[in-house]
Amino acid sequence: MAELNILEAIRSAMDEEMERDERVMIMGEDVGRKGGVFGATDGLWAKYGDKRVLDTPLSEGLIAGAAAGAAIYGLRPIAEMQFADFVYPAFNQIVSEISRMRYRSNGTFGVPMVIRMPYGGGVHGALYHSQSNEAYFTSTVGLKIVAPGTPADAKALLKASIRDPDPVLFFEHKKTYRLFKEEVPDGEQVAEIGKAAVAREGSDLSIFCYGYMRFCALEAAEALASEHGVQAEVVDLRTLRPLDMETVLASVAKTGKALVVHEANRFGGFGAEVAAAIAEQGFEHLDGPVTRLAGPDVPGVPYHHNLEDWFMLSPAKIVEAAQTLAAY
Amino acid sequence: MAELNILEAIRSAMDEEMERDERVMIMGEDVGRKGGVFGATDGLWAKYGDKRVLDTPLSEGLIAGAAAGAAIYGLRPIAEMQFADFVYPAFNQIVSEISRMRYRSNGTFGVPMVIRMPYGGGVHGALYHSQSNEAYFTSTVGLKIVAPGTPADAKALLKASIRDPDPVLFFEHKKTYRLFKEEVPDGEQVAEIGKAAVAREGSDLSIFCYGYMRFCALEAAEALASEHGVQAEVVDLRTLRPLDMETVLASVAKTGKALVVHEANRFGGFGAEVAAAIAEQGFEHLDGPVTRLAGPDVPGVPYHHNLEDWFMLSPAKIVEAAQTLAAY
Amino acid sequence: MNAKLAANPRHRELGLSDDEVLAMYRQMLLARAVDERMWLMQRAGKIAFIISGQGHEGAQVGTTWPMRRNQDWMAPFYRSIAATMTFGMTAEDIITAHLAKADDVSSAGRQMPGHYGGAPYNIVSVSSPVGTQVLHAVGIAMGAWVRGEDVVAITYFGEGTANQGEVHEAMNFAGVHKLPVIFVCENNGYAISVPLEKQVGGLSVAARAKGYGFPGITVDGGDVLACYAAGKEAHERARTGGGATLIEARVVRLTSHSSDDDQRRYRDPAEVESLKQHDPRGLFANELRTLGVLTDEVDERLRAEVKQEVNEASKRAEARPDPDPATAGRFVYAEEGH
Amino acid sequence: MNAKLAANPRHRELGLSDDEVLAMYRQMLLARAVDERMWLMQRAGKIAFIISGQGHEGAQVGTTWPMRRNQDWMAPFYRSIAATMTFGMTAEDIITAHLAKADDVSSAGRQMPGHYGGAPYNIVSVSSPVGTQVLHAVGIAMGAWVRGEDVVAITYFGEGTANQGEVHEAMNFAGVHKLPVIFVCENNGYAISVPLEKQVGGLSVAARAKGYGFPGITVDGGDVLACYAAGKEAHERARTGGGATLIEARVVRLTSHSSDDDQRRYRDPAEVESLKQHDPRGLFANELRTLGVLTDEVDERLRAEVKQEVNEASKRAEARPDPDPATAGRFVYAEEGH
Ligand SMILES: Cc1ncc(C[n+]2csc(CCOP(=O)(O)OP(=O)(O)O)c2C)c(N)n1
Ligand SMILES: Cc1ncc(C[n+]2csc(CCOP(=O)(O)OP(=O)(O)O)c2C)c(N)n1
Ligand SMILES: [Mg+2]
Ligand SMILES: [Mg+2]
Repeated sequence: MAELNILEAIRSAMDEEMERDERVMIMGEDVGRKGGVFGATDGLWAKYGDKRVLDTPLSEGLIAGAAAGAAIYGLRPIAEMQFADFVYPAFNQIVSEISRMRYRSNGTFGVPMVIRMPYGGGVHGALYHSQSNEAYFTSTVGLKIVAPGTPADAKALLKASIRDPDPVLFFEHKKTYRLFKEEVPDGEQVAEIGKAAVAREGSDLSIFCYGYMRFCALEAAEALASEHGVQAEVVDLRTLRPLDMETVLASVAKTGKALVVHEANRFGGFGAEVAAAIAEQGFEHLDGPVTRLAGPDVPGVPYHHNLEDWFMLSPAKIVEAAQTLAAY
Repeated sequence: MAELNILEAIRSAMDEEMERDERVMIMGEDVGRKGGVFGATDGLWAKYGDKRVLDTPLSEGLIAGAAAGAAIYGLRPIAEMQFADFVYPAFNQIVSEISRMRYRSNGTFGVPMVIRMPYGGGVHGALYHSQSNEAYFTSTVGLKIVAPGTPADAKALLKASIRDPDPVLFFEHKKTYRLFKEEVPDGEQVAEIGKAAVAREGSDLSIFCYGYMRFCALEAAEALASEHGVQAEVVDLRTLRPLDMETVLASVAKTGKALVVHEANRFGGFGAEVAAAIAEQGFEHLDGPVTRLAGPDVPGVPYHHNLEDWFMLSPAKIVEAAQTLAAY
Repeated sequence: MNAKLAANPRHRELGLSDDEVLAMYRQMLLARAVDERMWLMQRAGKIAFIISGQGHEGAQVGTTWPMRRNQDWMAPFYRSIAATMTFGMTAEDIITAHLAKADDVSSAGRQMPGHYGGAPYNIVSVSSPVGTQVLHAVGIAMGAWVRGEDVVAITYFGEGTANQGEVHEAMNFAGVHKLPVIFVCENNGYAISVPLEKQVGGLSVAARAKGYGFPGITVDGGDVLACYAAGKEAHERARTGGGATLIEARVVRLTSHSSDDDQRRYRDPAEVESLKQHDPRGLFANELRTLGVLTDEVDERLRAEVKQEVNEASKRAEARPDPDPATAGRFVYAEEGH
Repeated sequence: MNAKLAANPRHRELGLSDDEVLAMYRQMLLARAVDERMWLMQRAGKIAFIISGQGHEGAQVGTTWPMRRNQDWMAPFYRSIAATMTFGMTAEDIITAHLAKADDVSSAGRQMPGHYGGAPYNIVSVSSPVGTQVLHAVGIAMGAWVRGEDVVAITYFGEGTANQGEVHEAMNFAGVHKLPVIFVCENNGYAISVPLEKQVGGLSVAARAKGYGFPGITVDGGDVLACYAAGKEAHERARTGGGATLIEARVVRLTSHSSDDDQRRYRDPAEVESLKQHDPRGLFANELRTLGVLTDEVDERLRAEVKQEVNEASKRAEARPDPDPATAGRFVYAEEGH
């Protein structure tokens, strides 16, 4: 057992998997000697060398496409996008190739690779270092999308992602990297992709969230309980695709009310799918409208802290939305 | 007045706008002498010359990015993606640049351009000539998304798109290009972007659709009325972003039941937003679950007609879903 | 020329026996015959769409010939009938794929005609967006380099495609690490209707290689042995740590872009007519005849063999079952035991 | 050298008067002073992040100098402090942008420091994903070409960025139509921590121009007048229908990549130390002193002027209002009357 924050948990997952399986390699911008701009690969270059921890040219299309080729060939690449905001040059490879290879070859070629992407706002990164762009990928069939919110989940889910026979996009919220530490079991802890977790039990309404919003929702739930007498259940989705509707619906059946929370823009965000699925499959349980709380519909998080604060969700904003829904 | 199909309506809109405004130009692959692979620009190269109807190299990133530069400079480019399936190399320009330019410059730079994209299946085009990938763009703040279903709408909305001060993605369903003709008024018919239309009145349930699905939904509505005594209202959304929630909610208020229909994959598709918005804002009107009927969650339309038929929606499938919902 | 050729035939200088050049010639005949059969089937309504390799066979057979089957890898494109067949695919594989039958090795009927691929042959499944396969080839070469394995990757694409950003990213990376990869650009002068001078600044794709730090050469795609020589040298270079090569083969597109296109809309009849003189099949036959390696008798025998092979392959392919819609939802993700 | 220089000074040969070279020198001093002030403000906690142009000023001032303000266009990058200032932005504009004030001309405080832009100056607003601006410059050049207008576009980017696919697509298109555009690659040998030899196959960005059919030249970015000469020639070429030019200026990055980076993690102390010898400001000062154009007295006056300008600009910038959150939802789309 070690006390790790999310960044350390991620590093340790990669280290253990590289140790375990020679086919695992890391590639990306500045992942080598520098150890990544957030330090996620710190020390791995020294340990595994120039080739298995490979500094690529500044070309995201290359990173994704060459990783795909290597995965087809038999390796298990972990590709890092320096920021999720910079994944778009790789979009063609991800949606045309990586997500479709297995289906189009009738299962004869697979692309077992992971793309790690630091995402999210609240870090003074403005429009291009703050994006929560998961919806572009959650709507892409053939990908699996993971977005952990705790160190233990980060480690166990990253290990599962590396071992998965299919491509996994692994979203790491930058604001959670060093947010808190927790005991993380050593060694063979591999989670199952596709399972949500009830992070806090409650009876009055269900809050569905992931990543940094898990942290905010839990804080909000404490405030709701202590200050407003509202018992919120907090469900951390953890995997966005495939979505664990069983856990989601069980929670809605229990509380009758669903609040879907994410930092990304509201219109067409991932929350739309969660809300629509609840509204359709959980209709009989609902005694209030499925409510979304999400980032405002502007093209990005603006920079100045006045503006950034305006954009970002917070425990206080969650409390407000939850109260309104609870009072419905 | 002329009897036009959708392809002719689109050509005529471009012709009239180029005639009216010297800043309007067309650029794309094979749009010049060949007149486009579907013939949408047929005759325009001969009329307006090599520069205003510009055959570009085979580089979609270039097409979008250079059009953006030209729009910033003061032109009004219409960029053609040969198939919507091939837009991904341009994704970075569209979502990082074109959609965000106005916001990030606080309104001092605009990108008045149109991207025309033939999309949709049922044309034996398989995984890469059949995509309905509108959800990648409807979730992108800063873009406007138009998807007409009739010749008159196609013409009036394309004219509006060309005149719009902001970037518009114009989705043309390939299967509708020559599907039917109708009288289309000549000259200055410019529609308002952002308005849905009730294509058929009904009282029992509302079908929300766009593009080719408008045609299928109307056929289904006839069958529902004549064979099953169900009066379906068909709402053609026409503009997907901004979405005309006023018209949508008015219809739901009337019928109490919403069926959202689109050809694209279900999970995270545009229908999720429509359904989630109805479920939230129309909750009090609903007397049945907001239901989605959409393409199956496979990574693309498969080729062999056995498989393609399995994938594609049809009037019969809409009738079935509508009956189930109506009986709720 | 005759005398010189006869005295010192090029193919022997290149280390090819008479039997081998005849085998190459036969491979070209076979690819062409399959290709022509596809057009017939398309016209007969059995195939919805066909995209042809006619005129490109010399470049393909020549450059693929030195590749080691079951060891090297290929990332082809939609005109790669001859290349994929040289690398192991059979006439029946190709025809089955075009008919989109349930046991088509490329995609089980899921992809359009022309989307080759075959796990048993180390041929990566190809998609439609042009140029994406170039990165896969580079990724395979990178994989081999990281693992220290003796593998060469070869990839094929057109000159229009050379202008895609991904191709640039791929070539640059190959240059940085001297990866064992061969880029073959089949320059047929057109990207659908858009001619070379509107596609390629500077008019030479091969010239770009210098900007990536590896050799780029231009060969006459009508000259099979020149293509073979270029491919062999590139393969040798890749295998021995010398890195990548870009081969630009100047070829002719003998057909319209595809069965959906009509090149008379944008190409001069005289230009189209003149292309036949550059047909690599005829040029190779002439050369081999001049050398006495190919005789009327041999040619007739080969043509008869090829015809029979295509007939039988077609018959067997047509008899195969169509895909079952109940399978259409499979293999979105890996399935247990697959 | 002194004698030769004095007899036939380079700048006069290039058509620059003594006053003009002093103005160029002053421009470099000013850009450097603003840049240094940004770092101070960053350390004082007034600015969250800074990305610097120190060491790049020679290349920027030299190549921008021939551009016509209010007629030509610029698509800069995050190190373009000197370039944007040479093209019209003031010290106050730059500092206001860094402080993210409500009336910052670039973005009204919406973008991070280093994201220059200014409609009044024909400077396109730049984003963070590297290389996207290169296509905008080409699009502007295309627009001018389509409309027959006398406009040249110039764009700036690093050598790591040169490996993005979009840059390739842009350059190829410029080559095809001989568009009036100038590509300036400021090659400082690093893309954050990744050195040139792991970025650029062949090690020369300029060499790529040949593959697009236009001239590519390498200049010493420490030599302002060489950069000016290259920019002037490129501008002349663009203006007169001769098409594009790629200028690769070999520069030094005198700072870490940004305030978030520490280059000691990946760069030798000796290497970092040696960079100062290539500081274009010092080199230019030396040259002008040798010529007698710059004296101690003039240098002191200029430095004093510049210092005062920066002081005053900072004061005014700091006094400006912060953005009002009530405005954060505006300008997603065009607003009436804007
Ligand atoms: C990304 C992308 N854009 C457009 C197309 C449509 N398309 C198919 S083939 C082709 C022309 C290809 O030209 P070239 O690369 O020269 O190859 P050729 O067909 O001439 O052999 C085009 C534009 C595509 N398949 N992919
Ligand atoms: C598409 C994209 N990927 C990654 C980054 C992160 N990043 C910012 S600057 C930089 C290095 C740029 O190097 P170079 O082009 O040489 O310019 P320099 O900073 O050295 O002047 C990187 C990787 C980015 N901004 N955009
Ligand atoms: Mg071609
Ligand atoms: Mg650099």
